[in-house]
Amino acid sequence: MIGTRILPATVVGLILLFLAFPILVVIVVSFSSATYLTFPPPAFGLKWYDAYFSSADWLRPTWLSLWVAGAVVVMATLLGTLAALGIARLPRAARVVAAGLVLSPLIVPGIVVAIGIYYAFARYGLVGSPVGLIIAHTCLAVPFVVTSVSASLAGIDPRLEQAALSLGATPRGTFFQVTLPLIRPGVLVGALFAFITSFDELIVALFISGSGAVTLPRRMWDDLRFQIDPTIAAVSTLTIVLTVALMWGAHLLRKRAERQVTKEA
Amino acid sequence: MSKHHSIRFGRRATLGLLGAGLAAPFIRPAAAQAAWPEQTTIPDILKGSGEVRIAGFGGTMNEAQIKAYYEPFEKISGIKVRAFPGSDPTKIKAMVETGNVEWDLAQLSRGSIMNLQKRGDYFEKIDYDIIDSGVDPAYRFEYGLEMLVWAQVLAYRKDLVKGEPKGWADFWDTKKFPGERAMYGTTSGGFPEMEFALMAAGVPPDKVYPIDIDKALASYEKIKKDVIKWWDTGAVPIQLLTDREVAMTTVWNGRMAALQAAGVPAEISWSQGLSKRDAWGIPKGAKNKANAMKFVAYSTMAIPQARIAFAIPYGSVNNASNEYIPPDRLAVLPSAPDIKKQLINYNYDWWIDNREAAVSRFNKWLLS
Amino acid sequence: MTPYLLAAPLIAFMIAFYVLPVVAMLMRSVSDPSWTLQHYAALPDDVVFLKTFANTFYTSLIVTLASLLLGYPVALALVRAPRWALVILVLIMLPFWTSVLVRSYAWMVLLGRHGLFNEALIAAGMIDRPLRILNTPLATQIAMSHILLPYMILPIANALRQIDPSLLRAASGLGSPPWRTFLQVTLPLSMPGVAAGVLLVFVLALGFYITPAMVGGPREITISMLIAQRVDQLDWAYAATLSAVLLATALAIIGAFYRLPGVGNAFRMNAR
Amino acid sequence: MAAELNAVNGSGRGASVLLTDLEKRFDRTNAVDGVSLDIRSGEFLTLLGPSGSGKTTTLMMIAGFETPTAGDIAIDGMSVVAMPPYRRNIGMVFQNYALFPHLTVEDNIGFPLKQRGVPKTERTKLVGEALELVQLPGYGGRYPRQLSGGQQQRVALARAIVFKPRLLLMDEPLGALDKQLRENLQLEMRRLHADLGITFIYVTHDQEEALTMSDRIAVMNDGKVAQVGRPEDLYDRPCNRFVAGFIGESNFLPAVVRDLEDDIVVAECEGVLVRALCPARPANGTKVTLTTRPERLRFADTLNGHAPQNRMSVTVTEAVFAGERCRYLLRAADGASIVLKEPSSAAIRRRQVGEQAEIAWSVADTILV
Repeated sequence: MIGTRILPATVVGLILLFLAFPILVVIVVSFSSATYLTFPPPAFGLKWYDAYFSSADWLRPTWLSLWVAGAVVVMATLLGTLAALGIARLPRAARVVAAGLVLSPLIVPGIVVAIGIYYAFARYGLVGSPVGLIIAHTCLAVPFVVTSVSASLAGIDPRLEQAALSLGATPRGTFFQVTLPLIRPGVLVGALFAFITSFDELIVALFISGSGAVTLPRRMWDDLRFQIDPTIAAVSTLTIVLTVALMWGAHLLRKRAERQVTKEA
Repeated sequence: MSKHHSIRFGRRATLGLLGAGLAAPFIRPAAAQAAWPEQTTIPDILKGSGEVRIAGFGGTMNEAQIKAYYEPFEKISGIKVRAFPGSDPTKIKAMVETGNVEWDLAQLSRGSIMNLQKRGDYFEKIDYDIIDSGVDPAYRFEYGLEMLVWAQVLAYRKDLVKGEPKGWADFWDTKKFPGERAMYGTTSGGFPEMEFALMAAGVPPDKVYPIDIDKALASYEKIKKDVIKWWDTGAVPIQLLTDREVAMTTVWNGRMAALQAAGVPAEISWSQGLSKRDAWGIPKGAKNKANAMKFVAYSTMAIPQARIAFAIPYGSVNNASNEYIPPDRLAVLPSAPDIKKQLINYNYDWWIDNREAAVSRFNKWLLS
Repeated sequence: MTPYLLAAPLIAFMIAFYVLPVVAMLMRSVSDPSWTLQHYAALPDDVVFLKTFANTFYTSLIVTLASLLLGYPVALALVRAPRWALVILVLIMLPFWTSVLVRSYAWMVLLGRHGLFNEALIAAGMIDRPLRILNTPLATQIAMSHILLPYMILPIANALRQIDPSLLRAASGLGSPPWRTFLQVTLPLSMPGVAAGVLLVFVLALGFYITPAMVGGPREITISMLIAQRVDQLDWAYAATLSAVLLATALAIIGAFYRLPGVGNAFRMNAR
Repeated sequence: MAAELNAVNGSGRGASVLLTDLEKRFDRTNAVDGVSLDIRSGEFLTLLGPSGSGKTTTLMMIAGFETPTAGDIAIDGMSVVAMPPYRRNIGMVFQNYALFPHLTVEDNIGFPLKQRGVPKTERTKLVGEALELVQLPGYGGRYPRQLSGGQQQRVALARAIVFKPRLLLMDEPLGALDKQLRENLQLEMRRLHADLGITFIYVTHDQEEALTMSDRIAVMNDGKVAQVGRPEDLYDRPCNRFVAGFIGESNFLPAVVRDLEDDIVVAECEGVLVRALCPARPANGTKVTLTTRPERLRFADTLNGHAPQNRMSVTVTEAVFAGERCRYLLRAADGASIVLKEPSSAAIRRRQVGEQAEIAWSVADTILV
C-alpha cells in the first residue's frame, strides 16, 4: 500500500527536479563571484545584481520590455478574446480557416517571420519604434490567448448562457455577466502567455527594434553572443522571483476570497 | 514561445561580423590604467554639422566604440553620433530595398559588403581622398574600409595539453596532443576553417588560397572523430575551454584575454591563425552620407584606431597606431608586428565567390 | 453575423501585420530570381536537406516521446494532488520565465564531463570516468524536453481535470485495482489531452534551433539551422523554400491530428 | 383561439401556449415533426417520451433557443417565433441546474430581477421570499458548489420563478437526483404549481414522474405527439401500441375481429372470444392487437362473485414474489405470454409453476390498438 503511493510521488518528484534544476543553477550562478558561468561558483556575492541595477544599459531595456509586454497583453487579450468568442460560433469550415490563420505563428520559423515583418513594417513606417514591436509581438502572442480562451469557452456549459437568456439577460448582458466571468481564468492565462511571449521575444526584436528600441532579451543577446557573464543569470533570477511572487499572490487572493465565502455560509 | 527555437543564434556571426563578439569586457580596469592617447585636431574637411547614425554590434563593443571614437568625434567635428546596435547585412538588404535606410554607416565585413554588392547596389563608394594615408592599402576596397583587425586562432588549455602546440599540424595530431577538439562550424552562417585543414595537410600558408575543397575535406576527415563540437558563436569555445570539455579549439581572439584574467589556464597559439577584419560600409541612400564618410576617415586615423585597442584586444588598420599603444598591450593585439607575421590574411574575395559551394560541400561531408 | 464581426478585428490585424508579410517572404521560394519551381524540384536530390529533415524529425519524435513519458505523471499529480498543485504549477511555469539562452548555458554547466551531473555520479561511485552527454544528441534531447515539457503537461492536465471523478470511483467501487482503473478509464479518457500535447510538442520541436546548436552533437543540423544558414548567405529563395516545407509539414501533421476525435477541442493550454 | 381559451379558463396567472404544426429539421432528420399542442393557462403539462423523441427540442423552441423550421408558437395568443428568448419572459429550469458558478445563491436568484431593473432592496426582499418558498432560507451567501444536488435544484427553481413568469419550462429537472429526493421534489413542484397557478411545461422520460405530477401528458415519439391526455386516460385508454407500451406495463395479444357490438369489439384471441373497447370500427376478420394491464387481470377463482366478462385458460410458467405484489408469467392456449400482477396478501394462495388456471378481466380494461 505504501509502495503504491511513494513510488509515484518519487517519480513525479524526480521529474519536477529535472524541471527545476537548471533554473536553480541559474539562480545560484547569479550570486556567483566568478566572471564566467561555472557551477558551483567559487564564491558568492551580489556583484552581478549590482552590475544590473547600476547600469542604465540594463535598466532601460527592462522598462521598455515591461511596457511593450504590457501593451501586448492589452492588445492580444482584447483581440484574441473577441476572436475566440467569434471563432467558437463560426460554421465549421470558416472556423478551421480562422483557427489555422490564428495559430500559424506557432509554426512558422521565427526568422522567416522576422524578415517578412521587417519588409512590411519598413513600408508601413513601423520599424524602429516600440509601436512596431507591440504590433509584431501581438501577432505572436495571439495564438496563446485564442487557444486558452477557446479552451475555457469549450468548457462552459452552454446551458448557463441559455439560462441567462431565459432569465431575461440580453445577449450583451449574458456575455458580461455570465460568459466573461466564466472564461476569466482562460483570459488571464492567455494574458500571462502573451506577456511572456513578448517579454522573452528576441528574433523579431532583433530585426525591427532597429532604432534604439532595445528590449531586454535583445540586450541579453548582445551580451551573450561572445561573453557569458552572470548578469544574465541575475536578470533571469529577478524575473523568476517576480513571477513566483505574482503567482503566489494570485493564489493567496483566491484562497482568501474562498475562505470568506465559506465563513459567510 | 515559438521564438525560443527560432532565435537565430549566429545570425550576425557572418563574415566580418564575427569581430563583434571580441567586445568582451576586456579587463576594463586595466585598460583604464594607461592614459589613452588624445586626438586634439582634425582637418577641417572632417568637420561638419548634423548627425551620423552608426550601426555597430551593441553591448560592450558599443561601449568601447563610444569611448574610442564616437565621443571624441562628436567633440572635435561638431557632428552628433547616434549609435545603434544590431548591424546585419540582411537588414541592410531589407533597408535599401524598402528605401527605409535607418543607418548612415554600418559595421560589417568586407565579405558581407561585397556579397551584397554582388547582388545589387547596396553601398556607397568610399571617398579615399579624405582617408588617412596610414591606412594600409590591404584594408581598402571600393565599397568599404576595414577598420578593425582580429584573429581566428588556436587556443588550448595548458593543464590538459603538454607542450606548446604550434600550427594546425599539431592541432590535428591527437597522438602528440591528446584531447578533444572544437572547431568553427557552419550551423548558422559560419565558415568552415578549410584554411586550417589545408595547413594541417601540409599546404604552406601562402598557398592556401585558392582553397582546394576536396583536399580540405580529406584533411578534415582525419580529425572528424575528435571534434566534439562544431561551434557557431564565439561564446561557445570559450565556455568549452572553461568547462574543460575540450583541450584545444579554434577561437576568436577577443574573449581569450578575459578568460585568462578570470584565471582559466588557457593560451592562444597565434601561429597560422587567420587575420580577419571588420569594415565600415555606407548603405546606399544613407541620409547623412557625407557625415558618414567623415566619420570613416576620422575613425581610421592613427589615434582613434589606437584608442579602441585600449578597450578591447583588437588590432588597428592604421600603420601609425602602434606607436600610441604601450608594448604590453600591443603584445596581445593581432596587429602587433610579431603576431601579424604569424597570421595569414583571410581572403574575403575567395570566400565571396565560393562560400555556397564550400559550405554545402562541408555540410554534406559532415552529415555523411 | 456576430461571430464574423467578433473575429474580424483579429483576422484583419493578422492579415495586415503577419500573414501578408510572411506570405511575401515565402513567395520568394517560387518568385526568386524569377517565377520557378526549381527550388522545390531540387530538394529530393539534396542530400543535406534530406538528412537534416530526417534528423529534425527524429529528434522531434524522441523529444515528444520523452516529454510524454515525463509529462504524464506530472499532469496526473497536478490534478490529483491538490495540495501540491500550486507548487507543481510554479515549477512547470518557471522555465517559461527563463530565457532559452540562459537555460542552454545552464545545461552546458550541468551536463559537461566535469559538470555537476558527472561529478555527482563519480562521487557516488556509480561511474569511474565521466560520461559524455554534453555535445551529443542526448544533450539536445534532454534540453529540448526540458523546454517543451510544460507544453505537454498543461493539455494533459486539462483533459485529466475533465474526467468525471465518479467514473474513477465507480471503477474502484467495482473492485478494479488502481493500475487497471488507470489503464482502462483514466488513460483512454485523457487521450485528447495526450494528442494535443503530442501535437504541440512535436510541431514546436520541428522548429528548434538554438538548443541543438549549443548543447548538441557535432553532426546535428536542424532544418531551422539550414534556414538560418541560407538567410545568412542571402539565399532567401532557398530559405523560403525550406520554411515552406517546414510549414507544410507542420500543417499536415496538425491536419492529420485534428481528425482524431476530441483533439480540436483539447488543443488548449490553460494552466488552471 | 388561445386568447379565447384563456378567457374561458379565466385564469390570469398562467400563460396559455399554442403549438401549431411545429417542425424542426436538423440536417436531414426531423427532430420535431408537426407537433400541435394546446396548453391551457395554469396547466401542468408534461412532454413524455424516450430520448430522441423531440420533447427537449420542442421545449427549446418554446424557450426560444431553437428556431422552428415550420409552424408557430403562440403564447397568450401572440406568436413568439421571432422573439428572442430574453424577451419571452419564460422561467426555465435546466437538467443540470445551470446555476452560475461564479455567483452566490442570492445573486443567482436575483439575476433575473437585476435584468429587469428591480432595485436592490426590492431584490433582496424577493430573493428572500423565493428562498423561503423553496425552503432554503439562509443559504443566500453560499456558492452553488457548496450545495447538494437537491439544494441546487431548489435554487434553480427559485431563480426561475422569482420574477413571476407566467410560464415555467422544466427540462428533466430531477434527472440527476436520487430516487428519494426526486419523489420529495416532485411533490414540492406540485405544491408550487398549485400555489403559483402558473403554466408548467415539464419534460421527462420517466413515465412514473409524468403520471404523478401532470395535469396532462403529451407522449412523444419520433418527433410526433403520439397521444395527449390526462394521466388516467393515457393509462386506461392508450390509443396506440407505443403509448400502451411506454406508459406502464402492457400485455399485447394478437386477435382477429369477429363481431361488433355498439362500441365493443368481439375478437378471437387464443382460442376464446374476448370483448374490448374500441373507438374505431374494424371490419370482421381484421387482425388486431389487444392490450391489457397486468394488474387488471385476476385469477378467476379469487373473484368472489364479481364476474368480469373476459376469461381465458392459462398455464403458470413463472411465479415471482415481489413484496407488494406477485408477478406471474402465464402461457395462453396458443402460446402467447401474459403477465399478471396480483396484490400480495397472506390470504391469497400463491400459484405454482405448471399449475392450470383461469384468468378474468373486465371489458373496460381491454383496449384494441
